[in-house]
Amino acid sequence: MKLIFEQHKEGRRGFTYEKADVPDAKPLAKKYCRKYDTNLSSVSELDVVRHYTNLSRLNFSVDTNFYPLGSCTMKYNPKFTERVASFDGFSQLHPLLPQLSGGGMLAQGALEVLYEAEKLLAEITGMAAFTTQPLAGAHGELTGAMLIAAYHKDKGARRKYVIVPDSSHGTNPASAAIAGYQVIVIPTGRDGYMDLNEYKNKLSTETAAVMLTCPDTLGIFNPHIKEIADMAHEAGALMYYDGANLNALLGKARPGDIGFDVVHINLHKTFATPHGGGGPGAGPVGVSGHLVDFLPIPRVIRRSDGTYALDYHSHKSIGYIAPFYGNFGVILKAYAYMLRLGKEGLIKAAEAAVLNANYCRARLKEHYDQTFDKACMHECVFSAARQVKNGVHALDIAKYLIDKGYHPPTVYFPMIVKEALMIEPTETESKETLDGFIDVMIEIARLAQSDPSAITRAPLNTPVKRLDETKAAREPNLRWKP
Amino acid sequence: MKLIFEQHKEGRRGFTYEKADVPDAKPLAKKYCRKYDTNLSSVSELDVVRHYTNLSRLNFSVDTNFYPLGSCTMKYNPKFTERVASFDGFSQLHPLLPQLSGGGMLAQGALEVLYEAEKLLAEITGMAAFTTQPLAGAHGELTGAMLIAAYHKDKGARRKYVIVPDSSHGTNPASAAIAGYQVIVIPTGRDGYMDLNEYKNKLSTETAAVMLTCPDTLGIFNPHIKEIADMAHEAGALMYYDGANLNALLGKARPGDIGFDVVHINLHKTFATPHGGGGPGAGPVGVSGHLVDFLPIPRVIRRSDGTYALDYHSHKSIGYIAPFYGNFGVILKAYAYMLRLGKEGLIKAAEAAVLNANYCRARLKEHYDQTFDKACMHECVFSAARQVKNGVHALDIAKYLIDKGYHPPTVYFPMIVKEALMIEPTETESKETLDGFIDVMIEIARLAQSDPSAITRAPLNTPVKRLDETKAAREPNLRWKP
Amino acid sequence: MSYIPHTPEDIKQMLGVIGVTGIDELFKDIPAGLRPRSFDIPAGKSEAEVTRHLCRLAAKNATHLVNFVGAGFYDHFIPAAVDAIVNRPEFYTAYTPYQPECSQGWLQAIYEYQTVICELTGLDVSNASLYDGGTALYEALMMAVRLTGRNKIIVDSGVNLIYRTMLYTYTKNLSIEFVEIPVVHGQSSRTEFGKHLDEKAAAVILQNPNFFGAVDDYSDVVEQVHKFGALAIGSFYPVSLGKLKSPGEMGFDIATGEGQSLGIPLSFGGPYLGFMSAKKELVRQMPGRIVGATVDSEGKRGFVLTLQTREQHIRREKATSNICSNEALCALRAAVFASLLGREGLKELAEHNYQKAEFAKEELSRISGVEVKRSSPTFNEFTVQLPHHADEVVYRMIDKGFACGFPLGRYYKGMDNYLLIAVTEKRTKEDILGLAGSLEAVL
Amino acid sequence: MSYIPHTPEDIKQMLGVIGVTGIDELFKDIPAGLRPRSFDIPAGKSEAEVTRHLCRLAAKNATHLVNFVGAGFYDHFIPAAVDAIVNRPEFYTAYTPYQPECSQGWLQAIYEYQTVICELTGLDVSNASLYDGGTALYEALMMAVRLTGRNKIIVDSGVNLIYRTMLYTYTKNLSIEFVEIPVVHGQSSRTEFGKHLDEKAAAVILQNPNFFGAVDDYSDVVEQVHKFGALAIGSFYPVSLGKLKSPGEMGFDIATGEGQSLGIPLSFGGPYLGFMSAKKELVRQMPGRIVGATVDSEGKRGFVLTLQTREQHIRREKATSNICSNEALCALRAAVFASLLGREGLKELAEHNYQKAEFAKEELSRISGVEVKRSSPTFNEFTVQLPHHADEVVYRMIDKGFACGFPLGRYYKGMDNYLLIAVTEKRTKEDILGLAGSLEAVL
Ligand SMILES: Cc1ncc(COP(=O)(O)O)c(C=O)c1O
Ligand SMILES: Cc1ncc(COP(=O)(O)O)c(C=O)c1O
Repeated sequence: MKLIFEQHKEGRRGFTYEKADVPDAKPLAKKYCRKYDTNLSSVSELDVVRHYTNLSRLNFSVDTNFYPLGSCTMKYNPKFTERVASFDGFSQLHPLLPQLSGGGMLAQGALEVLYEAEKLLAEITGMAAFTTQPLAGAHGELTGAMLIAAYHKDKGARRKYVIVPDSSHGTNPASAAIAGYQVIVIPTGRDGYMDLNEYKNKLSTETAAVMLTCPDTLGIFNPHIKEIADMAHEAGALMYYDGANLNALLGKARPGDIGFDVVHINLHKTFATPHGGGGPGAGPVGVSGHLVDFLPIPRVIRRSDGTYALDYHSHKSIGYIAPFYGNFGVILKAYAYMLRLGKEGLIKAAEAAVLNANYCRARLKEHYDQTFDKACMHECVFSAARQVKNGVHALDIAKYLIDKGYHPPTVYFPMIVKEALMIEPTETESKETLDGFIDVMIEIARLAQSDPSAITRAPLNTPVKRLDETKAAREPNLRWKP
Repeated sequence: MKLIFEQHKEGRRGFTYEKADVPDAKPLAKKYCRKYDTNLSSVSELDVVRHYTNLSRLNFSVDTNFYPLGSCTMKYNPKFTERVASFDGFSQLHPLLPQLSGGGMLAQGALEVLYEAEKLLAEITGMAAFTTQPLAGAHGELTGAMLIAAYHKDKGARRKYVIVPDSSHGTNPASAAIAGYQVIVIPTGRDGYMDLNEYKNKLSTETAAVMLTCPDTLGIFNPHIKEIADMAHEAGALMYYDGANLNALLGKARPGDIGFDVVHINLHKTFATPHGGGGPGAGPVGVSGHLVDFLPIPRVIRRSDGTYALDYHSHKSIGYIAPFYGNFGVILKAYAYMLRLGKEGLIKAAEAAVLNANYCRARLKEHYDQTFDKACMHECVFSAARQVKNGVHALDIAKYLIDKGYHPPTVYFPMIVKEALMIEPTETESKETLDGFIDVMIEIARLAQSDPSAITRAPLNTPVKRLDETKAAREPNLRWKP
Repeated sequence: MSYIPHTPEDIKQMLGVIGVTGIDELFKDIPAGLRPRSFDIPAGKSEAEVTRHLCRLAAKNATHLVNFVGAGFYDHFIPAAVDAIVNRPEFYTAYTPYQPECSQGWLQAIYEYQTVICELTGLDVSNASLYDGGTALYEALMMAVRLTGRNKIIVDSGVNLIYRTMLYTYTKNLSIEFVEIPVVHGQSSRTEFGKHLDEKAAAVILQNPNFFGAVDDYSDVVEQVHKFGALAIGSFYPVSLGKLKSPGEMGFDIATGEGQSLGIPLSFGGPYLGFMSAKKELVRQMPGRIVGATVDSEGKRGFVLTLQTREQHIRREKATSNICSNEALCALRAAVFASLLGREGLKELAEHNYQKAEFAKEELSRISGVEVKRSSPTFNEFTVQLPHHADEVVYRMIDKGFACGFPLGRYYKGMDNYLLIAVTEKRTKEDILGLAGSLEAVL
Repeated sequence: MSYIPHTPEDIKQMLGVIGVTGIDELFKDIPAGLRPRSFDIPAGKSEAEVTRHLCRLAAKNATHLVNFVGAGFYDHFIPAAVDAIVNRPEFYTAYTPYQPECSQGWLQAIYEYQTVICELTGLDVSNASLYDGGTALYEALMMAVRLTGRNKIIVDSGVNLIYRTMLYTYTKNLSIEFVEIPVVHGQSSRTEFGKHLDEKAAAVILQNPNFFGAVDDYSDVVEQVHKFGALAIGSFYPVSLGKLKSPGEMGFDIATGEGQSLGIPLSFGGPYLGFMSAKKELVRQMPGRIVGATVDSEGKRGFVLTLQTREQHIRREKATSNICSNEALCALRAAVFASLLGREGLKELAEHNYQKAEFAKEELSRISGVEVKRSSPTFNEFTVQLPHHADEVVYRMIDKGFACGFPLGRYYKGMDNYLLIAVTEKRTKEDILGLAGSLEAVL
């Protein structure tokens, strides 16, 4: 499709403002004004609407396609949460209102949402307190790493290392590193679990924290988890929980009970807020009692009279990590979702998610290699190693699935699995949908033997065929130019 | 695609109600209860959303395609009118509220919308007063016919006939007939205008009304219109104006000034309210002074103190033709549109609409036959007669256009044009869009000579190929059955 | 101008191609004498200004009242998914699906809607929608007149007065004779029917629940009607059909009604949805669009507008009706609403309405001076007799924040002290207790 | 449960295929000892109940105040078309476009967004978005540190205090030395800069307009910065760039800012949009996703995520940033907003903001006791000095229905009597006169 800029027509207008209803002011001195106008396109409202509406139709999405993208928990996003977030009382509220004298009482509804959402998340994870400020999962990780640093510093020790398993998500080591830590990577053992001996060897009084994902990124719940936590605590290190996979544990286990000290949650995964094609998400962080003082300010508190307020008095706080209270619109949707599902609903969600993943695993395991033949939790991870022998790579399988109207599983991650096919069906998909997807996966496995080119030539039904990524990186073309 | 009923799964739920919060009442006697449950499908919210979202993607629409469907004025529907109609203050208002004592003051905003919309329509058309009650164009026609009958009856004469030209839209004769009139059809002369002699011969003291569309359905403004009106009035007949084509005349001529006594307007055409895939529309009816007393009740009035109220006191009124005040949501959008465009905007709309139609006509006239070689107004009508010689019918042309992403022109109407291609581009489409469409139309004309089958084979890129309409009518299958 | 993309340059080029020197030339067919005598329209405003203005007007309409007014138009909860789907421009900015190959989404959706209506009413066929419940009833009447060749119509006065008035308005110039059957104790009187039913009758028209909220089983009446070769026509409240005996089960020939309760906002009176279903023998007399399933050239299932020879664009003055545009988008709302609820959801919805109304009856009957009429069972709406004029009570209750009901005196002589109260699933126990409390206070 | 489609029958069949007897078996890897000590969550509620509850909470937040509070977050009008487009589920229910063949809509939209940002800032390259204006500034700082190998950062105190605090928070454990340049008469002091600028400096961080609303031309400062081999980083208000000298024109190396003003609702603090653009030499140090144009196997233009070797999912601890999810949907809002306005609309918007703020200055300066600070030109926000503590004034003005501004004392010592007033295009003449009138009344 043409770019919106390629539809530019001099003199055409899409949106106009009423003539300013005030007398002309004396003009701003030239030196402060821009010399060159922008080259924003001049198009009509219809041009814009038709352009972006038709663009949208080139995307796969949860509302149009099954989307078993591993590690991303692409569950259905209930429509009513969108309606709720659009209420003027929420969407038009200025974040500084409660910071004005007398303004707090005019934002009680919004403050209650934040306070109650924090409470629910704390109970779901077994943590002492939460901050809703982190704006995404990775942002939560960084916040967590800073909380951990503040904790150790407060104890008078500046520990150097953060331990992560090699199966961890890229954001884990990255977050630890930019927080100022050196990262120690522990390999995954033959049994599919983090190598315990390696872990023991690397663990020391210089270890600030151990960052784990649980269930891990292979979809497996590590039975040694408590042991690992205890060892860390003995060494004076803290346990960090990457909550991206919390969906599997709702009501089944709580990071807090397991011994995690810091937790982040991806509301845009477990709590059904739409991912928005890349964001916005939200990555609230929960902590155990001994870290509460370090949480970012302001904190939302409930006064004895039942009103809500912002509290800035926390001299140990790490400070501001976001301008206000986090991605409020996202937190609001997650709050609505939690109220809607309630205790039973949340437990059922975990159960159905795990059921769906194991069903896929059971039906596909003869057809694809499993790195580790274990019952899985919310997702199952296969390898296309067998298919690769016939020249069919995970990426080829992905493209063939696209032709069939299914969004592919995650194929770039986890790195420790060669040719990974990471399938996370989520609980909102029906057996019928799973069967349709599985049947195509089996057909692919067969074709990989009988007629590999049928797979490697995919996709055929897409608006574009396979794209030249090397060219894109070698000769970066990152913007339209007039 | 599967029907939603074919996705039924016993025990699945899409929407649930909270358990009633009241004590159980004693059950309703069996004899009043239905014996057999419905077979409505049991599916999940995701099933429903994915189903209808994907269904929607099988449609062409203004927001996704150029839609030059003649006589339907498929102009762009500004998005802000949708936003406005969704305000709770309008969308959740019960129509009976102003009929409760004390309730009128709680619906002042809605009553003002109706009152002001009527006033604007009256000024735009040059009529004395309007009713917003008619729920579509044809409904306006019927209302008009009933007003005409009431008028003549009041004069003590029950006239028998309504005159319509053979180029008129099917709803015109149909509306006259069901209102109790016999329909006299006047042929179109060689010059493309209603045959004046025939008209004179048929016009009599038994003629209740003459129903005309202006510009007519060939997109032509009849220069004899005043003459026709004068003759009708001399015969004591009333002039009815079918306003479906008003878009061409905004600020250029007013039915009232021309001598029309009754007018209906299609808000879903000229006033940019979306057509909704078939409806809802709105067909407000305007009348000249001597017919005001017959308008349906209630009428919205403005009191001297500036407040608005409903007036039921009109003993001559024909009565109720709709339960309340018409399709309020549609009227509201049209009102917003009129306020937005204002005087200049409305005039420019007519000018650009006529400019676009004549541009299409000019670029296409060597390639397609014109029934009448005249400058057109808002739409231009061609005939595929020339292409038919090579076996390419208007319908084939339509299907080929679909393959190219263009909604076809109207091909079933007007009946007096064999193999009609009725093109109404509307003012909101750009020259670039018209050129794209015209180029395909020219390509078609060429292919019709060089390679007719390339056209007759179409469509190829559609979810279904040509459908068997005979089978549909011979063996009606009008509903899914369990 | 935001919605007109023409630049001066475009206009110049286009005029050149057309071969005229100015836009005015394109309007030369309009004689000078016919130019507007006046065109006094205010200047255009920006989107922001118009939005602000209409936001102010919206704020002048009450949204705070707890609503117990029904009288044929009900305040039900609309699932967010319904709005999300009808807001797809691929649905709402399309025209009537004349070209099936680029309209399969719409055609299938209407086919599904027709199925939903048939399932609710227990009848064989449905059309693609009519304007509203009143015009649907009128169209049914016309069908009966055409089918029987008779012109006497017997109408129960339990039918909504608005609809009865519409019937009279539409038929004023046709020689149709109406007989109105008085309602006795809020119920349609079988004996009165007996008196008037004869072989001159084209149809009998009933409503269930009737305007007073009374639920009836009209099987006996329908049987009589058929004896005389007339048609039984009814107007029904779709939500009630999740619980009440269906028109089909009672033997009705044609079932019509207002579909607003199926996911359509009250929106101050429209757009709404007229539905109609009938026995299959009557299909060729039905008004309006009808979608049918068929196959394409490759044998694949597809949908088309069918039986069009009934319609105005083909039959013109001989058409079964003049309807062209209908209420498709509202029909889509109904289809989506019904699909979301499904069989069980619809039953739950009906049951909740029944339960809450019964609870309200209990609470209100406790108030001295208030008499709840119990002569017949009801669904979610019922009649109460008050010690004074209902208008006054309604007036006082508005101050308390309640739209407490519809004063029957507006429609029925001698019922000035009667109030019609509707209780939908949206009303909470708290709402109902509030109603009772405030009512007690104002009496 | 509405969102879980599993019927008992489904579950039975699936467990059979898996080869277990019950769902609990699937959780057997979780040791008994690790089961929840408590899971005290209230029971679920229906959609209607939750909607009602949140509707009540929404009503507890003021929407009636006429808003003159800005302080970095502005109340601009959002065209309805923007909402219509971001509400397309094909946009908002998709994930990051990892698979380009089924994500071209998103990828092209982001490519267009990147172009919009480059056009606004006058710089060469942009990424696909960052969380917000503050984190964008922090990421820019980190780029400078990496690029220069230096660790001294000079920050003008005209930069929003929230952002400065965020910078300090994020870098607390990195050995970075900050120097804050005091603001003199609401303007950044060139002499102070001179004192601190040296070859140890990694970057200078400025904001335009600064927090007091003062508009500046930093070309001279940037020139100095470059002399010392440091980077010039700025935080900018995108709407102001329709009128003010662009970062590119002033020579900045990296321009960041909060994109909320580009069609994104205030929504109590988020989701917002962090934008970043830079000179092309810096692209490989940029954080976050970047979309690039390329061709497919048939030579057709297409779009992909590119230069991913910068990112965490490839480089892990060596990545330029840890960001993964960003604010794509808000970036789409910005792209659609900018496309609707176009070059002329953006200029109009900026001009209206300037004009209305100037008018407000005039009106307010008429009030005795109110002193409008005029030491430097402003865009749409300015500082006034009041006779008493601004908090009191703000408090009293709320009763009059105005959020009259932001009390500078909250962020700056010794400025208790100062108020920061923002006037956007949304404020009418009437609003502004109302502000002046009420202010006069409460003083
Ligand atoms: C295991 C894991 N951790 C962390 C993240 C980062 O979360 P976000 O994208 O919200 O920053 C992800 C996202 O895919 C993830 O899968
Ligand atoms: C010329 C003409 N008259 C009348 C009508 C009927 O209008 P409606 O479909 O709103 O009933 C139409 C609709 O296409 C029309 O084109």
